Amino acid sequence: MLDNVWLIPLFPLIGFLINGFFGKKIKNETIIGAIGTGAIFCSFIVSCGILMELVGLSPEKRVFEKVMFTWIQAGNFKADMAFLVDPLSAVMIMVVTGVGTLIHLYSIGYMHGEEGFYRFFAYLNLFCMSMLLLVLGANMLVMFIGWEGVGLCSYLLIGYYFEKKSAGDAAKKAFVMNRVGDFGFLIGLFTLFWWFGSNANIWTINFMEIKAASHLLPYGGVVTIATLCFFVGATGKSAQIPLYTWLPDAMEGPTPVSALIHAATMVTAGVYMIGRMSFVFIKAPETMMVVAVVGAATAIFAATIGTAQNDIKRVLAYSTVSQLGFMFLAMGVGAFTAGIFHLMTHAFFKACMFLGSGSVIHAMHHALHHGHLHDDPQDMRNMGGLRKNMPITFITFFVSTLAIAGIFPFSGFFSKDEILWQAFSNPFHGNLNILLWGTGAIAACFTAFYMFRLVFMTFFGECRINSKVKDHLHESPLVITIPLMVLGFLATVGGFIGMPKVMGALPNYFEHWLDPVFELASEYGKTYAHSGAHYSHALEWGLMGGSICIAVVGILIAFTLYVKNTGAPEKFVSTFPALHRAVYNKWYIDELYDFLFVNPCKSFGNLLWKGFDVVIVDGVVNGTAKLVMGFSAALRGLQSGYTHNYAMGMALGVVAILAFYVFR
Amino acid sequence: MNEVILSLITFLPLAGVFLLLFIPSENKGLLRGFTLAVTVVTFLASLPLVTGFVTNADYQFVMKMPWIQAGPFKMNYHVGIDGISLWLVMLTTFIMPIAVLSTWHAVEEKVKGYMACLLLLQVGMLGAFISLDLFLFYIFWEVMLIPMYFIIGIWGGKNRIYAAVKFFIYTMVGSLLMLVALIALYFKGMATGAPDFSLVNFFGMNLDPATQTWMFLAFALAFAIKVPMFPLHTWLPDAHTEAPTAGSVILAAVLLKMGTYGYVRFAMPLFPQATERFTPLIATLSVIGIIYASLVAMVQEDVKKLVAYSSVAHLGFVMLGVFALNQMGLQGGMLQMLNHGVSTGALFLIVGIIYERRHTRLITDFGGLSKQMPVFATIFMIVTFSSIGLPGTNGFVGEFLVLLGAFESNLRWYAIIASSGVILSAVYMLWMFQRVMFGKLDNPKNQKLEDLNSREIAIMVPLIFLIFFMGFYPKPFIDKMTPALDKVITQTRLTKPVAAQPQMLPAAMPHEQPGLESPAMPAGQPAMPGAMPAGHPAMPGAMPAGHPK
Amino acid sequence: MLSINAYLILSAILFAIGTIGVLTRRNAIVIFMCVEMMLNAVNLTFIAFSKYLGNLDGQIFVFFVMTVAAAEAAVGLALMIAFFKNRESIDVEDMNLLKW
Amino acid sequence: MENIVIPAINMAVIAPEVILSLFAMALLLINVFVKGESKAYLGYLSIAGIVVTLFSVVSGWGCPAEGFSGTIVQDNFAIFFKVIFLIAAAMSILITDRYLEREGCNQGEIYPLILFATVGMMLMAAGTDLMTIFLGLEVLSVSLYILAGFNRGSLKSNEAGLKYFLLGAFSTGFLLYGMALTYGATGTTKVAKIAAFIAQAGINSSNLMLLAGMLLMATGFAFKVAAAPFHMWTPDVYEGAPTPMTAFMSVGPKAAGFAAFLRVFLVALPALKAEWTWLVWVLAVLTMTIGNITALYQQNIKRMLAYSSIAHAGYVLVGFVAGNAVGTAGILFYMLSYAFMNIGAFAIIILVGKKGEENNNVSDYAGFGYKHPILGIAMCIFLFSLAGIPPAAGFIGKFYLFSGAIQAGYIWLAVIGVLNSAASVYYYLRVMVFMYFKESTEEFGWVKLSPAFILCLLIAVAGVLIPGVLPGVFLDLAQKALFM
Repeated sequence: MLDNVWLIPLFPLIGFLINGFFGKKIKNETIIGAIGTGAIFCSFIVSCGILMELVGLSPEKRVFEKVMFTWIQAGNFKADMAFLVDPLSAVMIMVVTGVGTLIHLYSIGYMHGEEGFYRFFAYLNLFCMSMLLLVLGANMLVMFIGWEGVGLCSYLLIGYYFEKKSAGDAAKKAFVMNRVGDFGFLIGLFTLFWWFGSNANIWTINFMEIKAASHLLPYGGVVTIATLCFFVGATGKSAQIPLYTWLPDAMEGPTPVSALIHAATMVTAGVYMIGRMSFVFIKAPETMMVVAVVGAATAIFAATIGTAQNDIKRVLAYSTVSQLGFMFLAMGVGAFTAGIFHLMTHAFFKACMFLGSGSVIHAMHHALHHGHLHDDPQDMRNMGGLRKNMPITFITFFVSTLAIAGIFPFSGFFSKDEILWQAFSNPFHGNLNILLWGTGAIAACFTAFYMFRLVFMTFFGECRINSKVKDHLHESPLVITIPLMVLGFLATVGGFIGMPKVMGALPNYFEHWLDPVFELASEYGKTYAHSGAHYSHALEWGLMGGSICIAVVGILIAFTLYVKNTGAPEKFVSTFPALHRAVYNKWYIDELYDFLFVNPCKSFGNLLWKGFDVVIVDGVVNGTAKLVMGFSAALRGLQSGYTHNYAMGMALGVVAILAFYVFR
Repeated sequence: MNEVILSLITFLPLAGVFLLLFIPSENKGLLRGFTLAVTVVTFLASLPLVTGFVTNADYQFVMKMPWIQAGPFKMNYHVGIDGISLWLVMLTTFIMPIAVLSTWHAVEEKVKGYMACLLLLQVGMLGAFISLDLFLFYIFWEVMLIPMYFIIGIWGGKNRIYAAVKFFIYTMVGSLLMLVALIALYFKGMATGAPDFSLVNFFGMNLDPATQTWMFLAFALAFAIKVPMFPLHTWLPDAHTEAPTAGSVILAAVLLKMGTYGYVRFAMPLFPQATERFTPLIATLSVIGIIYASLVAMVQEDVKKLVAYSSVAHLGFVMLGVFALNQMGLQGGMLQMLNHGVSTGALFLIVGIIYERRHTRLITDFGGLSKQMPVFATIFMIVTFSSIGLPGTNGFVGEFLVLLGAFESNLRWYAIIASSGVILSAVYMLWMFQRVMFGKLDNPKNQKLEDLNSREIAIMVPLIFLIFFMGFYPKPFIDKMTPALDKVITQTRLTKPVAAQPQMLPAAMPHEQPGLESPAMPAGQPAMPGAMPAGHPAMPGAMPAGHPK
Repeated sequence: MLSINAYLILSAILFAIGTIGVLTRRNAIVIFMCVEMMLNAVNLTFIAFSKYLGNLDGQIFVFFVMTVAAAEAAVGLALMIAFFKNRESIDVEDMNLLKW
Repeated sequence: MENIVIPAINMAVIAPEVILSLFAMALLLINVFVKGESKAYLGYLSIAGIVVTLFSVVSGWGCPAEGFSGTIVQDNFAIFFKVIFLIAAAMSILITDRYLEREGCNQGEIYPLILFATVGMMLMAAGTDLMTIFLGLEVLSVSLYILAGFNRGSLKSNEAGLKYFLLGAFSTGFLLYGMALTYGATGTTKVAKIAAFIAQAGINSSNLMLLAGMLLMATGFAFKVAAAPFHMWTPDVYEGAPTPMTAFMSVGPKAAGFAAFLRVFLVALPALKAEWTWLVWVLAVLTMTIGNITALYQQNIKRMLAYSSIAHAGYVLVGFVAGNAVGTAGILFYMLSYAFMNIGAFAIIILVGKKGEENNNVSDYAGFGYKHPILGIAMCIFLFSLAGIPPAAGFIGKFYLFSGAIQAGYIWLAVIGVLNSAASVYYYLRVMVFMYFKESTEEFGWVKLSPAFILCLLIAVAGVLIPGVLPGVFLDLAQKALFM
């Protein structure tokens, strides 16, 4: 089975090709949907097989590389088209294909009747293929194909409704910001490759070879530079400060896209990448700190914005950014397993929530359509009380919300708590730990608040929309609700595989599973970790309880404001108008970027073109021509037509020549 | 048989021109068909070059006949190809049928002259690529100008005369200075025993630095204008904008390559010391060109001009890679030449397609075309992403290798700055794409646009195929050019001190740097022994860095 | 016996006068006469040298110059007449149809 | 009193000149005594004369001889130039007939005059005595004065003739004075003996008399070849003269001037090479630059080509500066190819012109390339050759000239040369811009080709393309024609 790992990305590729080329002719949505879903499902089956096989091997043998062909070879540089299967990538392919399959299935219902149905499925398959390449890539370059490939698909899918200007803008923004990250990725790659080549004569970009040689890497120095560059790549892909602004805009894409790409899979690529190169990152303490700080900052920053958004998907988008921040926080504190764990649980609950919101929007859309109203179906201010109309959606959404809020025993609790604990107790960042932990905890509180705000505004209270429309609000069909139920289930129980040791009820399967991957990193980490700081189990228990309390506080605030005392938010807004405006407008970061980068670039471009290119560069060229022409006109004037002038010219010439030779 | 292939494909179009003269001007269909047939036959005839090419650094398919013998001069009709020119020749023969097809209906006036010009252009281009005699090269180099001048000037747009004259004189200034250097080089060579104008006589001459400097500058100027490098680029947007589609395609796909090819083939190996001396300058100009052209491209209002400026940026990458002067950089640069030929050629075809329908190229006149022209949109998008350099398309491989090569050489900072061009290219291409293809189809004139017809699909399909093929399997391309490029590196680095190599830790340098140990490398071995790190002595052609034991 | 220099200086002066005449006069015939004067100055030089050097080449040269001058005069006058017919002037200032 | 020694007269040496002169005189007589409207037959007769002369000239190739006690020689150098003159004369005659008919000045004298001018040029090329050279030059000049003003009815033609005459005579004065001083300084007028005397007496540039003689001679020759600043007559005369004569003048006398210039300076004054090289260097730069730059502005195509011919004299002077085998051979080759391309271009100009020399503006060529595609292509070939773009003969010529300069170490001169060449491209292209890039505004009804005309064009095209593509044999001949 391991040998057939190449099948995993192949199936979606086939699906893409079929739907892409013939989808328009097929027309039948069921067939198209079946092809798309089937393709990814086949990958899922293969992934399961691979997982099984890996499980059957002893931990140290769980690394397998499959070389397909040599892709690029130039001088010392060689990149194979090769796949790497190890516990980490096995987790990822399971998440991608599993969640992917569900979302494909969901899309059949959700995208029903869309004009570009086939196109959607083709793109979705293409995305899956790229994502699978990304996680399976055995070297940085194959990873980079996937890395950019998912960016491309993200572009295509965000711009799915290309007739909407905002969609086009968002798509472009997403791609360009990702490109900024890719720039970093490339430089990181170059640096690492160069360092190994010139210092150790190891010319490689292969992860396993780098891993084997990683003991040669120094701590800090060039590794810091390289990893910081990689981290820039990660911030682009995973929407971290400062490159996060594309993700909320990316909600212009269809909701399944948001679920798959902008919640479950693509945006976690940065986390995955750091995990993949943990043995390099850990060698750069400064980078680790930057990662942790950026992660924590993003977590809280995005969470604050999330509190004031009214668009249901935007809230989720900011929540995604925030949760990704948690993952980076985990990576930055050396808790790679926790980060990946949160990645997985997040994939479950956030996908579920996105799909749930999609279900809501779907219903709202239909209802509004019936009522010939043009209200925004995504605006939570139009919703309310939907739990009665859409019970399944509500329940799945609700459990996912509990999970993200970190309520025991939902999956998010385990992963988030692990992260917070590690942030507190890790041996790397000294006094910064408290700050990291505190920020994370407050962010968690905010998370609970805004997520429940969402739930309350959407599913509780009274429907704020026209009553005649209300009757048209229906639960979505099975094809939509089944994925919701599956994901909801996973969001509920998914955490148990990574139960903390202190709880002791279950062994921490997840940690054991990933141990071989991150073993080396923790090995390296030990050399500069602060020793001695041992924390008691009591403290761990205490913090665990604390984090639940924090979440509950958040929930209670939300309950107070949005269920019990619905006038309070208004009052709050009127009390602190500036604050609200700032938060509502996302702290004006987009505007800041426009001001700092976009507009200067455009005006600089214009200046270069109209001011420099045309006036100076071309001006010199044409000026030379004009100058010569001017000479021409002047010389022509000498040719007066008068014989005596000509004779004079000759005589002067003679005199000049003679004079020169006589008097020289 | 082998030795005549090159001459055959070069002069077949010329024969075509003569036959063309006997076809009545009114019979446009026959004129077009005949020209297409000639170009296709030429392409087919050039295929044996690939199959028969033996992967080594030698010149192959060589034909050498005495041509001019007068006084001190001896010029031969000396043609042949190596890994450097092989793909450029192939690119030329490949792009020509496409070019002919591209203006099938766009050119309705003076069809005969147009087709004759295209064929003559092909003669010039192929001749320049296959010449191994400096004088012969120069002749073809100049001959190329004439048909292009007419193509722009007669069948071009509104401002065509200005563009054509600018193109011609700009290029002429550079190439004439090159002529001076070329003659001087010959006399220098004669003094050291060069019997004729054949290129091989002039390698490793150890000219004194001052001579090298001015000769290099003269060559470099001619090539820099052709490339074109900042700040000598302003003829290009004009020429591109005014030229008919086929003209733009050929200009972008092949003519610009003449410049970069010239560097690789002539300027660098002939003048190694000067090359070393001017590498910072040229790298600086390349990087400026990348950023500058990208920024300027961003704010263009005319699609074609935008693509033209993007060409400047792309060629900046090529130059950077070439002057990195290591295997990665050079191979990347060469590959990027081919890529640029394919992608930018395709972009110009695309611009031509919409121009033919709408007779405008202003971005603001479009919008929402995706809805009306889905096939077109797909192709356009693929090409756009190829131009951006998305992995999996051809553009990526070249760009990546260029940057990697530059990074591994002394040009590290240049590479870093140039890498930001990767971002900018996404900005300007996608912004343009968005404004043209996305959005509402609100211009009534756009609402009746027809999607691609079969002819247009037929010309795009081979390019799309190549975009992916070269993106996923560039190996055959790279493999064939490697030995020849290694030779260039050896020749150019002949006198280079070791200190110029990347810094190495003394403890960890068991290997020699490429090309240092065997300057007089026996050409003909499958892989260059001198180019292999000694750490992997027994692995010709493949050198995965093993796990250090 | 005058030295050779005297002859040479005289002829140089004559030549200069002729030249200045060409430059300053406006009547084509006068200009031509000045040219003749230049030629004769040259002739004088030749003769002086011939005498001084004691060989005949210079004198033979003078014969040819004189012959040629005569031929030139014939042709020149014919041209002037033709011009005069059309323009009714032989002032060189009137000969400015062709310029720039 | 010594005995008069009858000098060795070797008539065979001047056989070609004699033959051509006889033909010319015969034609004069025929013209007077045979009545008839058409004078075309005179043209054909003169062609016959030229062909006969050509055979006579060529038969001397490779067998050097001298006559008239060394005042005239038959060497390859002279023969090469004579061939150029004869070709120029023949081609000019081929295009004269139609032109005269159109302009209404169909007088037969023109043919003998052309032949006389050719005889003069041949004498210049063959003369090895200042005297012979002077005589040849005067025979040429006197004929040319008449030819320039040949169209009696045209004021422009009159003016051209008169200007040429006055300035030509003026320059003759300088030339002669230079010869006189040289004679005075060396005691002889034979070029070989001058050199021998300088070498023997060891005089050098400190001898002011010799120096002044050299410089004055240089100005005289510079006038003939139209080198700046002695070029100013050229545009006016070329513009005003009947077009076929312009073609003839721009090629033949220029070549003859160079022949004499080269012989006098390279054979008689090699000792002063260091002196005159600088002079010629400056002349070359001035000539190229002024010629090309002024040409840029011209609207009248004849005038433009006049300036262009000045520029071409400049290029040739570059070869002269080089003074080596390559440069000198380059001059020979260049003059040969220049004959073909320039006369070819003028032939087209005649075809496009109307009576009274109208339609000579560049803008009148709008659309010409489409109305007359073959003539258009021919014109393009001539213009590209003039611009020095391969594969035309003009390119090879320039290549050789500049090579000479580079070989001799005059890199900057070559650079200035090529930059000039690049500038010149503009005005040649301009003609093509009108021919092809602009639509015609009126009909080109006036192109009437006669067989003679077609022949002339064919010769011109062949003469541009064959030496362009296969220059080896021509360059070889040029090399063999050097007297060094």
